[in-house]
Amino acid sequence: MNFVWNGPMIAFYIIALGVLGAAVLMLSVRKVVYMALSIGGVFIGAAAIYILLGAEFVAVAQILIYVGAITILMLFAIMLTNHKAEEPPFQWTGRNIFAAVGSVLMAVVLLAVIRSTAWPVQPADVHLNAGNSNPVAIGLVMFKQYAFPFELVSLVLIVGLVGAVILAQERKEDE
Amino acid sequence: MALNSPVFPIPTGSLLALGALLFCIGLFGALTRRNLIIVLVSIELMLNAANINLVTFSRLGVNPSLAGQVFSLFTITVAAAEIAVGLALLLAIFRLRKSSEVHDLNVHKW
Amino acid sequence: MGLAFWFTILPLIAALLILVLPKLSSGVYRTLALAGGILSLILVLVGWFAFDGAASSVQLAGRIPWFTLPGLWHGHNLAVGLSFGVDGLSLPLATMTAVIGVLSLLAVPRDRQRARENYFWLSLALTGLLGVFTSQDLFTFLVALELVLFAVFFLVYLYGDPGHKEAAVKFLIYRGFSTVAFMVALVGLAWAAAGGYATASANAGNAVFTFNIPALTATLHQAISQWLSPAAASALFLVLLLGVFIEEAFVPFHTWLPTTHEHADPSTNMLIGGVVTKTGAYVLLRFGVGMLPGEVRHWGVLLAVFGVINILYGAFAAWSSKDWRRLIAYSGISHMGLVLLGVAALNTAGLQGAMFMLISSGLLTALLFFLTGAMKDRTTTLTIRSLGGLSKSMPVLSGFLLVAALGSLGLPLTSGFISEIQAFIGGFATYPAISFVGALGVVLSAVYLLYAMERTTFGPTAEGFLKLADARPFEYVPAVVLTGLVLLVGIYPDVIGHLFGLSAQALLRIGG
Amino acid sequence: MVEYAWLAPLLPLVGYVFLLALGRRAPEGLVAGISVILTFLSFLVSLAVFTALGSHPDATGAYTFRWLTLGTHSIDVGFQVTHLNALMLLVVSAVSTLVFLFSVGYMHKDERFSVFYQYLNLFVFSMMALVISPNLFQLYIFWEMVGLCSYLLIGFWYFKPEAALAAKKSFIVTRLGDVGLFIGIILLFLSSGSFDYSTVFQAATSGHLGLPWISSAHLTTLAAILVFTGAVGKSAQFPLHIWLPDAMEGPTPVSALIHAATMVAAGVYLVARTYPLFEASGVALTVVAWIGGITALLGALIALTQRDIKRVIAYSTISQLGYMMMGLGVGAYAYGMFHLFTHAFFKALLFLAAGSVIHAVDTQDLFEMGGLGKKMRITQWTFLFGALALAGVFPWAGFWSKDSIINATLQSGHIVLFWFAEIAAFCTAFYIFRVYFLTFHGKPKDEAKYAHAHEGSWVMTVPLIILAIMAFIAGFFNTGLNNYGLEKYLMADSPTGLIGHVYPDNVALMIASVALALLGILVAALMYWKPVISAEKLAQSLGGIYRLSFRKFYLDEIYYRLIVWTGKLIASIVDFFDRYILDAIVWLLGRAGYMGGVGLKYTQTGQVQTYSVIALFGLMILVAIAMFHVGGVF
Repeated sequence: MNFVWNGPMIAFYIIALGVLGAAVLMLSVRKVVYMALSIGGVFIGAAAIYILLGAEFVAVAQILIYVGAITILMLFAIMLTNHKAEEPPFQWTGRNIFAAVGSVLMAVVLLAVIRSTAWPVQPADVHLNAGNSNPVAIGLVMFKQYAFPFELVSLVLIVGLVGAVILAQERKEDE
Repeated sequence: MALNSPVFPIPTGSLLALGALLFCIGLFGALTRRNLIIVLVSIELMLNAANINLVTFSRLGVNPSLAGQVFSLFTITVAAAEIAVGLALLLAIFRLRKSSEVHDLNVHKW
Repeated sequence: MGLAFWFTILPLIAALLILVLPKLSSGVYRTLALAGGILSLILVLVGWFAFDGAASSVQLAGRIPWFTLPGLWHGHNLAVGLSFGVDGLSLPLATMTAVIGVLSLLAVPRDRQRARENYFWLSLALTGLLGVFTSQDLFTFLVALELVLFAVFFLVYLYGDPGHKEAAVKFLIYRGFSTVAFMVALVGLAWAAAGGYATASANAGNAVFTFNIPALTATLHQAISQWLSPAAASALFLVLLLGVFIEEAFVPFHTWLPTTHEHADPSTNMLIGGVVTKTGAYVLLRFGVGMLPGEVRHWGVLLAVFGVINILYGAFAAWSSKDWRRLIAYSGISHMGLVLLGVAALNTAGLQGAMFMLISSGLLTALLFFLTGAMKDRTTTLTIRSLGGLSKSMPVLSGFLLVAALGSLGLPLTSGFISEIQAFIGGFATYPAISFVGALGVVLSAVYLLYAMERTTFGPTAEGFLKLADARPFEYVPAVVLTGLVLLVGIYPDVIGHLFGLSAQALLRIGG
Repeated sequence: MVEYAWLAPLLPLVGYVFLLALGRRAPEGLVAGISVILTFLSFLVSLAVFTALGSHPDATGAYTFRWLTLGTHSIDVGFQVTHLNALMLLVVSAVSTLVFLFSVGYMHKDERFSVFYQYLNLFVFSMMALVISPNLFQLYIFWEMVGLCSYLLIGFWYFKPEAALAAKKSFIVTRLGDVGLFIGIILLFLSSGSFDYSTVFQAATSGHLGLPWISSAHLTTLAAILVFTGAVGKSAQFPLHIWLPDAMEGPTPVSALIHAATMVAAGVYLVARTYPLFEASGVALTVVAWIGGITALLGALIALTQRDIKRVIAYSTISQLGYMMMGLGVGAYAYGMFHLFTHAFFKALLFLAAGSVIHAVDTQDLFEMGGLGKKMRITQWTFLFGALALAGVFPWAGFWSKDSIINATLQSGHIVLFWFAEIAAFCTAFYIFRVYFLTFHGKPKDEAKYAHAHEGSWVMTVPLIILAIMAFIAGFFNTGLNNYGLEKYLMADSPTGLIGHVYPDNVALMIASVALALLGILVAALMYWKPVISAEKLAQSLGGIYRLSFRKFYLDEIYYRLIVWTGKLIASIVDFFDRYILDAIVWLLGRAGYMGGVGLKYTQTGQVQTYSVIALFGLMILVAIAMFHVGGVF
């Protein structure tokens, strides 16, 4: 495989390194709050990758929902629970060893499979959006082809919302 | 590679490898961290990894189409719902047990 | 839609009605269950007139398609249906089932706790049992078998004397194994008929994968002569036999039967002793003799020896039983040994005797359980040692008990004798020496039954038993009906004999 | 008339059904009236059949219809009247009628009076149906039915534990023999293809009884001995005689009818009915003769010392049945049946007379009676007639028939059996007169019982008188006076006009026999009437021999140890095996499953992450398998 060092390529590697770095950081810091913050980096990096891949709408949605909502939500949850909580130092217990071995094995297998597969090559100018801008194209697909799943997902959201409210509700002792 | 049609600059394999590594980091986190919030966060990491794959194949798959992107949007939505319910559960559990450690959630022990 | 379909399905409809109806008084459920059972019985009796007694084919058949599994064997689809029908072997057995089913519904006490479940499970068991005897489709057959298993499990689990829950679990586990064995063997047979175990050189091209029992029987005989390897046939037969042994409570897989009988409710016992313990022998006749006659012949000595072991073991164990219900259970095991001997003989007399024995043992066991149940209501115990002199306070029940005991020990003019002599005629024709030993069972049955009678109805009456009431009017119904049938079969055996004769010959002719 | 012979058994059956319908509380008069009248009608039918048949060697076909199809064979039921059957019909119906009449008085005020007559009617039906069976199958059916009636009637007083035990014992012991009969008729059916007498006999005599595993000659012997086993059980022959004395627990009329005159004679009838089979196998006939001879002697020896009046007569019955068997066994077919005929009357008489005594004094112990002759004149005289007939004193019935048998035994060359018979004859005379003297003569031993003793009403005395007359004249039916009519009548069943052998009268032997009988009576008189010889001293001086007789040769005890005890032992072993080995294995299997579950329980830590790690490794293993299966990844 011959690597062509062009702009998107360089950008991709930088972003990828950033994403992986943030992920590793998340697992290596001990204060819960920092972890929540570092995951924000991962989300943003992922959004950048989406932009590189021409999925602008997904990238924006990623930033809005993950970075804007979920990360903040987590911070709130941390505040509401034990905001001084610290992850105890990592110990090489049996389970953790197996978890590590398993994860590494998984990574090795996945990478090996990825490496050994001949991936299709696509030209640079594939017109996914059929002439429209990306959000419009997605909107058209979403409301025509995927109207029913879209409605179902909205149902899931409603149920999730109601469920979350009920679960988080303060209960009286005798109930 | 024919020069008259320039190929997409980022190789598929690299994108998938990023997803795979991210997934494995998330997996490791979900399996080893003791704080429930971090476990949830790790799961989000894994979902993100999956999303990267979806979007990659939407652009670089055998038949490029918007389906991958739409699907990743769905995933994001479901992930949002999931994190909402998960955190609500976390609150409820914390209130009950005064702890947000996975280790203490062992009511299903024999 | 054929009669057989309807009389099989009617109790199920009653059961479903009981299930979905709102909470009502137990009388309603009783009426519903009885209505289902009696309607079914009436249809069975109508079936006797609609049945052409001169033909040995499946009649009154009804089938509704259920589902189709596509392309299971060389592009052939496997069509599965709810398919019911009767032949000369099924019709008397179905009749007996319907009769005993209705009577055991009648025998449920009116003041039963959780009456709804009782009637529901009983009706379900009845449908299952009728289904076992009338199924013309392997799938339906296995479903019916499972239905029986679970319905009876719940009947034993919910009602009975202390210890009934453990007994129910034992029942479930044992019979569960037998059901699995049947499933393996029967699906294996269907597979074999389709050429599943074809040897390389043989031509199984025109074989079809079917679950239809008559079609399967016909194909299997072709298969055995042409492309089924003997080792595979033997293996299938042995698995089937294992299932039969467990299902039929043959020694040494019998211990579930006495335990279950000892703890279950009388109405449940009537059904178990009367019908549930006859399904295994039916499988042996229908699938063993019907589909693999060569294997029955090949393993005949084994079957005959086990038959005699059962006869003697059952008799000796009954002799040392301290409880009437255990005694009846072992006497049933002894009877079933005779069935095994008759089947092993593989001639008309033997098979006919085995079929008669199924009916006879069913009726007599049900009668015995009904009567001992009625006695237990009054005396609160069935320990043989603590009874005595019951003739004084309840002459009618004692009289019926005596008839039942005498029938059970094979007194002529009862159904027991006609079954016994035919099975022995068959046995002596093929295995004289083994049968000679088995004939000892004739004496032993007299020993243990008369011993129990002597201790129960004869002798001085204990103080507490003097004031007990005799049979109540509604108790006459089961007693009279069952005794009447026992005597009917004993006095005029050709009433079922010509059907059994044709079936036996049909089985043998196919067996060649 | 012969084609209406089915009426004879049908009438008692009608009586049975009628009484059953009337219920348990029907009035005594009605019950007894119906029963006696129907039985008497049955007797008239039998008499008509008997005379209509004449002594022609034909007109004895079977009337049958198909009962059950068995493959290519069919089992028929129906009836067949041969000369032998006709004679049996006559005996059964005559004795039944008299016993029915007698029972009206004997069972008076019993709370189950109606039930008693139900059972009796059922018995008479079964017995007659047995007698006129056209084949072995129907014979076996009614063979068991009479056994059932015997069981029911012995246990009639069910509240007495002895009666319950005796009923059970009688059924089981006879069933032991019945199994032999059962197997025998099955073998005959299998080898000849039919249950019909004629088919079987034809196959047996022509040597065509064939089964793959046995030759025709051996099969004939085997089947004949098996059939004879049934007869041994039913006719209380050694070694299965032990049930009959115990059967005396039943009401005395039952003893008279079933356990003296009719049912126990069924065994003799069976041997006679299947005589061609026995003749075809010489061995079987010898076995019959020896068993009969041994039984005759054994019964007589035991009867010498018994204290219970009914038991003495019961052993006497065993002994007399032994004579009949011996007669058949030595080839004297006609004499055996002749003795059956006479014995039915005088033994029924003895039992009924004994019943009359028991009814009067309410005890069965001989040594509590005495002097009853003064109060019960009719009973005394009729008993004396019966005793004389039994002892074989000229010209009472027993003399003619017993002497014919003894004569045949001697003439056919069975010297040992002859001496058995003679010794038994002497004992017979002694023991029956011992009973006679102890009961009717001497001083009353129990004043209270003596005081309320009285003669029964006419229903009891009339049967006694009729039977006494028969006990006197029955013997003349087969003497030179009527040209040996009975003999010729019976022989008419055979186309050759001869079954077995007949022998000319032997006057010297007759005189010797009568002398022997008179000697026995004399000894009895010297011991119990005019006590010249002390019975106690004699008993003491005989010591062991006396005890042996008194304790019935310890046969009951031996059987108990040998058979019952072994059976119970096996039963307990089976029970133990069932509970503590088979069920224990099952229990262990269950336990193993349970313990496995308990062990695996501890893997359930409640830690989701642990589960996930395990799941991950499971996934990795699957992936590994898949990768190695597909290959090409690394």
